[in-house]
Amino acid sequence: MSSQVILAAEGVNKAFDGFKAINDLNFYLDEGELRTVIGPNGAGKSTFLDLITGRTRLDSGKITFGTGVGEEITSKKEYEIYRMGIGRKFQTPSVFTEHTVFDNILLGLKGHRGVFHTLFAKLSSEDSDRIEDVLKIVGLFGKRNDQAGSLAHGQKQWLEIGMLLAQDAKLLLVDEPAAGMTDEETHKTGELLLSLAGKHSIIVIEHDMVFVRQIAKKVTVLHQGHVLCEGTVDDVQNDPEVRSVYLGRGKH
Amino acid sequence: MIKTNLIKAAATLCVAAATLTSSVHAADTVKVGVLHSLSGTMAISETSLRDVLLFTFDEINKSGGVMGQMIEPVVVDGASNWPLFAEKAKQLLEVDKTAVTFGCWTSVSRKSVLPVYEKNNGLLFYPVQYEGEELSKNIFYTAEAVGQQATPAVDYLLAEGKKKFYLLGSDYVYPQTTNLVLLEYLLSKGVPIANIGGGLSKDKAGKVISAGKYTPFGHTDYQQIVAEIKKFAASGDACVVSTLNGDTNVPFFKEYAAAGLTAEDCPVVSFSISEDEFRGLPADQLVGQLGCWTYFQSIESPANKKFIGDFMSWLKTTEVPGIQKEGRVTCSPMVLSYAGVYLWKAAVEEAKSFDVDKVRKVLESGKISFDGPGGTVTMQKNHHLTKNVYIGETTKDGQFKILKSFDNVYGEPFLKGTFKTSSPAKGETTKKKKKAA
Amino acid sequence: MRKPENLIMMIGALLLLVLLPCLNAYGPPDSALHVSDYTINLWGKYLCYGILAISVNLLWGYTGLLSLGQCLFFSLGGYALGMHLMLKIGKLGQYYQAGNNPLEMPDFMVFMGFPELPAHWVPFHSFGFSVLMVFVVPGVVAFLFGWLAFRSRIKGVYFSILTQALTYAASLMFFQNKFTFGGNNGLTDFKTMLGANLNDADVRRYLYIATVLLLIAVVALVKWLLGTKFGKVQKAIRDSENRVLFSGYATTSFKLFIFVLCALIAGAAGALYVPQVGIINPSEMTTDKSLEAVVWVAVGGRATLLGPVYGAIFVNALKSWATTAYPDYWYIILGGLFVLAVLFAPNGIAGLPQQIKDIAVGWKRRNASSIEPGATPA
Amino acid sequence: MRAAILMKQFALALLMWLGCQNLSLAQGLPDAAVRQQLIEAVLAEGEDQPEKIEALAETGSGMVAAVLAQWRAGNLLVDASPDGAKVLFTREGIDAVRLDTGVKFSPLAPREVETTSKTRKAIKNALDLIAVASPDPELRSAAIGKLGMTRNTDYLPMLEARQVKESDPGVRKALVEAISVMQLADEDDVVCIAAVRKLGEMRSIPSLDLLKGMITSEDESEAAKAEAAKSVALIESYLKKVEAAGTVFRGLSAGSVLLVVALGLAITFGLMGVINMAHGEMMAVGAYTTYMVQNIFGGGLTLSLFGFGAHVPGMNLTGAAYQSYFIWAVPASFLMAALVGIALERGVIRFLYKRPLESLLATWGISLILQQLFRLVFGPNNVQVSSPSYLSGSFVIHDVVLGYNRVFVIGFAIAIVFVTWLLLTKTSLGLFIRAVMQNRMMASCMGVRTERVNMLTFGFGSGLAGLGGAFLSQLGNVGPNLGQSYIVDSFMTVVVGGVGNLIGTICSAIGIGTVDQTLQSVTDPSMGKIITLSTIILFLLLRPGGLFPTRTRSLEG
Repeated sequence: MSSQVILAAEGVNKAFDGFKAINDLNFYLDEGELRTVIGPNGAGKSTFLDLITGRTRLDSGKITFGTGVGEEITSKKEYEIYRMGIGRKFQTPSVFTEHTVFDNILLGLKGHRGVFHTLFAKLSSEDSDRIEDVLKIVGLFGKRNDQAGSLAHGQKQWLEIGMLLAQDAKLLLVDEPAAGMTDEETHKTGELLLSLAGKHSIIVIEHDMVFVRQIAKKVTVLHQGHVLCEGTVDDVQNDPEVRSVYLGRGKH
Repeated sequence: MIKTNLIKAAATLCVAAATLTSSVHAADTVKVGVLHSLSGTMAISETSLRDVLLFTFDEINKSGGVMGQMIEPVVVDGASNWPLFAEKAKQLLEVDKTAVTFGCWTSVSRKSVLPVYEKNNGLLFYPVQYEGEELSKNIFYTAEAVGQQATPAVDYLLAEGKKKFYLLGSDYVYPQTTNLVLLEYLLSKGVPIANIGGGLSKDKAGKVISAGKYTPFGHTDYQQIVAEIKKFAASGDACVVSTLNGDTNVPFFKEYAAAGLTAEDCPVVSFSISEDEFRGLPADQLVGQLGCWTYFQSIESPANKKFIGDFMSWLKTTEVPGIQKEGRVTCSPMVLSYAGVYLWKAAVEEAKSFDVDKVRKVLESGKISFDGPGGTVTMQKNHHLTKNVYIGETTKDGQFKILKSFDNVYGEPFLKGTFKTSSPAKGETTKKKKKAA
Repeated sequence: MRKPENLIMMIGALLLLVLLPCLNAYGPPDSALHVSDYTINLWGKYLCYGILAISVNLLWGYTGLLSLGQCLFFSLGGYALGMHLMLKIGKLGQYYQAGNNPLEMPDFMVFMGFPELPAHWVPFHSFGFSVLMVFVVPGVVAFLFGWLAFRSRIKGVYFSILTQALTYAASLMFFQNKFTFGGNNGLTDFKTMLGANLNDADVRRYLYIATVLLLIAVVALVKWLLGTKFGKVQKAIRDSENRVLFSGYATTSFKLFIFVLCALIAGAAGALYVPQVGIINPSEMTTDKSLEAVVWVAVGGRATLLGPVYGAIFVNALKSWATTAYPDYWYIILGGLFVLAVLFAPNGIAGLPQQIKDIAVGWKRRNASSIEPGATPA
Repeated sequence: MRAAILMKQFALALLMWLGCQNLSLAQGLPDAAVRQQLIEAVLAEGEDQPEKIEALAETGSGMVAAVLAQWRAGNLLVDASPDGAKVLFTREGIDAVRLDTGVKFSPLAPREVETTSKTRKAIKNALDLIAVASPDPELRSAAIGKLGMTRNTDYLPMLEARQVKESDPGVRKALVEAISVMQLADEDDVVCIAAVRKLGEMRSIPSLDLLKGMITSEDESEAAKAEAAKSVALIESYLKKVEAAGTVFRGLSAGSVLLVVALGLAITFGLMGVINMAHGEMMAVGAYTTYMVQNIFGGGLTLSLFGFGAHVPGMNLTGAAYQSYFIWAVPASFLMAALVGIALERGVIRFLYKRPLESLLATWGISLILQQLFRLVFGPNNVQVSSPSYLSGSFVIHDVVLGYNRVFVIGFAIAIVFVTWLLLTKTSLGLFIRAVMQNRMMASCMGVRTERVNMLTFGFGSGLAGLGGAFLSQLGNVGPNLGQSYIVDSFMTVVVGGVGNLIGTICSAIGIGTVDQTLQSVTDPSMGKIITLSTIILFLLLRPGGLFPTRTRSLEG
């Protein structure tokens, strides 16, 4: 147990109507690490993210966040968890389609989020600069005044990642960023994620093994809500158990 | 279909506009307002009144009009919406400048237009039984007051030997007020309070503020209440006094009949079921139940025969759109609307003017009366009518057979508090007997 | 798009605030320029509905919360002021004049047999207190209901169904005589407000002007609100509440704030409505009335600043006309209008110019596939 | 109608009995004096007519009973003979039989002999007196009970004489009750107290008022008062049990009504997610279809379609054939409502599957249009739908009244739930429905024609609403506003049960029905309704998923 662990899930269980989606899951993530999680459909990957972000409440076990002792997050509300520095990109791109790209980033921007604060908040030049920086990172600066709904699928994914960056999240949870992207877009996304690792801790959930190869240093395989094995891509791919439950059935 | 409707609507607009311009030229007409709900929930009752009013105007126009002027009706729809009633009343008085209005059914619609008539010094004739407790100088109430329905009905039931009275009504002002008057009246007739069913609620000081059982509008489940009545009536000589409003009568009577209660064991006297409402009720389940109005279609008089005949043939020939021609009947609110028009006509001709103040003065003289289908009605100084009251029992064909009539009953809007409780008659429950030594 | 809207607003405001009342007060009675008291009164009513529609739109159009209970708040505001007006009838009441009402209670209390003025009525003798209650009562009800509802994550149609049930329950309650608000007859026959005779043409004109001022204030408030970051969050909640939640905003507080604000706006509209219409009763808080207010918004154009006002005026003017000219078809017209608006004109009257433009553009690109009904983004 | 059935049974029983005694009218054994007395009583117009009628009972003649029963049923007619005299006669099938001579003849201008409630009361008393000797034990008990409640001690010797030879236990009970009631007024305190005790032991509900009166009466001895108090306590505790049982039954029946009206909604809203505000109008379609079928079986009806009258001819059926109309009306209602539902789905709803809030609004618009169409076509008034004889009347078990219609609606609710369950689980359509509802995309990829399934599902839901309407026509109004009275309740039922869960809908319907009926019996109906509704709102605010929340990941988003 390294003192650099930023996210620790211990003995986590979650069942839906008797179906054990997460089964005695133990998972540790180091600060600044980029971890890829793979697993067949129904392995509990998205549920795991739901548990971390407070979208679903776990049945038992605990999840702590933060270096050092770590703060328990199991009973916190979504926005409280978010404010601790955990940001999430959803599987299907979820941006504010009726807002401009700029406003999307603005809404994600780190800062006070109370009702009355938002009523009287003024956009400072610092904020503007920060937003523009983020837009440049995700490559959407040229589209800053467009409606987010008019963006291409890949661009929406980047915008969503941009929103997480604007928030200055310590931990980024990225659910299938490459889904529906062209090869070129996928590659660009991979580079973006790699460039973010180190400054941020990142968990990526992915199916696309080409993409996984591109980004992954350490891979965790989930199966039936449980960690099947952890290691490098090659380690994992050579693991007979993994082959039988996952790769053996053909990917995706 | 929607399209054709819109075209139709547009076409009517044109026609309406055309009539409007043509009416400007006709100087020898007098505008008369008709203010009833022709759409929405109250249309069920009020459209009949619009029909009878239009018939009356035609009849008067055919015989030369009012003081030689033809009546030009301005029909507006209150759409069962009370603020809209006020708006339409303003339109009639301020824009169309009608000489008189015939209209309203519910008390709340009347309450809604009352300030409008008072402000503009207009004239409104109101034809539907109501709770009283109101007297505006601008409204003439041809309607039955509580003393022209509820108390005669109770007199009849007492004479029939009924000893227990179950009060049942819809939860609004008219039934509540009527039942409070009835409670006082029954107590004044020596009926012990234990024999009045439906429940009493009292305020902190112990004063009765509500008597009887009440159900909300549109109530559909009368099982519990009928079970209670069955229990109440088990010892015999009981009856039900019902002020349920139109829609809720069907579920009530269906339940009543299903529970095996009959008019012979425990009759129901209803104040809101006229021949018109009867059309929607299961007649075979109502046979023998009682009604009390100041007019029944079954009245055997030449005036009534003529009225019914003329109205029915008018219905067949009229070209006014939206008038139902089949299966029509006449009923008390219709005849009171009809009588209202003639009373107004008589007053105008007596005053020789359409001026509201002059007409009112004549009407208040107590000399204006009209021999109508329901007998002679006379306008009193207090804006209500003296008229005959009839008790009838329902028959299979949706009519009432008249059992008793009370002639020339005075219309008094302020009845509450006028009856004094008398001590219950003794020896009713157990017969006197000698004690065995 | 911005510029013409501002211009329309300026012109509209001038027209309503200055021209109409001036023509009413100074127009020669028989000329075409004269605006009758009836018209002023009618427009006062329409504009109150317009304000109500804005509150519906702020919730539905901008936040995605379809409340079918807006008329409840409208009525509560109306009742609060109505109670004051009832007490001000005082010696003009028929029972007082007949000598049966020494306590100067509202007439309905006398004939319903109330021994004395109920305690909760007493403070309404004060105009200030009543005006306070116009805001406090709807605000508190909205706060309690909203707090419970949003806390439990009730949204979408569930929110609509629950607000519908809430109004229904409230109207049943107000229907009861023992609830002390006049039963189904409600409160009516008001005489004076602040000493002025409510039937007076001048007073009606002032009430009308007050309504226009409130309308302008509300429009300005909404316009300002939409420009703030709050407005952006609000619209974001409509489009993707989850994303907002996972962006660290406590959406519950935002929704609660907007729900209460809309209740306050509706309450204020109701309070101005009552003295102009002269009656408030429980049928004003039925579900149908709330749904009708939603029709105004749908027809006028949801998520547009002025659309709800256009809609309220248009539908009510249509109602005033149709119930005279073609009463039998009024409900069919209203229902049909609604279906058509939902299916073919999701942006309503306010969106029509843009929609026509789009269709014209689409016409030019004839090879492009035809526009599917209702395909415009919701 | 219970009274009508009783009357028919009564007449029938009498005729049978008369047949045995060879006294049938058709055979016309002349009994001139009795006939004359009868005619006098019928034609009497003064105040003494009731007395004359009751005196007829003393003749003990079976013919009198038969004629009186005919009179009461409206089958005694009068004809003016050419010489101006009134000729009374009864109908025997198609024949007219003169009352004075007992021979057949052809009347010229027949007219019903009128009755007032007073005469009918007298007829009934006379019949009751005669019926004490009736062969049908049920009629005997009823008649005896009524004589008892007249408290006219003149009947006492006759009843006591009857008690000696009576063997039927039910009738014996009625006799004891009637005699005891009469004995309450006995001069001898011992007899009186015994009677009081007897009534208490019998848990006699009708005598409750009398016994209560005794407790406060000044004319009773202390012993009698004490005994009366004891009996009153006994009867009242029994009454409480009867009421509790009644409330349970009524709750069950009210719940079944809710279930019948909400089940269709549970399909369209629960499974498809379509908020159909016109659901109530679908019920009205069913109810109006029932009305049309009834009139087609009867005398036909005239519909007005936009100012044009359209006459639908009737089959002029009577009797059992006419009564069977309801059996045909049920499937017709289902089909008609299903057709309207399918039209609605094709015309409007299919464009709005992704916009549930807007489907709510559009269907509300539709509901307004439909309501007004009902007004235009069938008139603004409610229309008459009569209850067939097999749906009117009631069972009485230990003083708890179980109406046929109520029992039927419970049975019906069970039946349609069963059919729905079968359809959803055992047919391929059901499989498709469940597939489409769970994952539209996937189902469509797998070759399910989702459009068609949507259409059929919505049609089925609407058809169920139509069935509900057919049944409501037996319980309440059939009119343009019919749907409005049920729409909030049915939505509440579905939401409380948990959307998408049929078992939940069933539980919530029964639960709400029972709570509502219980509250109605403790407070009044208005308050009951308000409390029920507020409780539901609060429940849903605290537990938005309802009784059986659907816990799937897709719905938690």
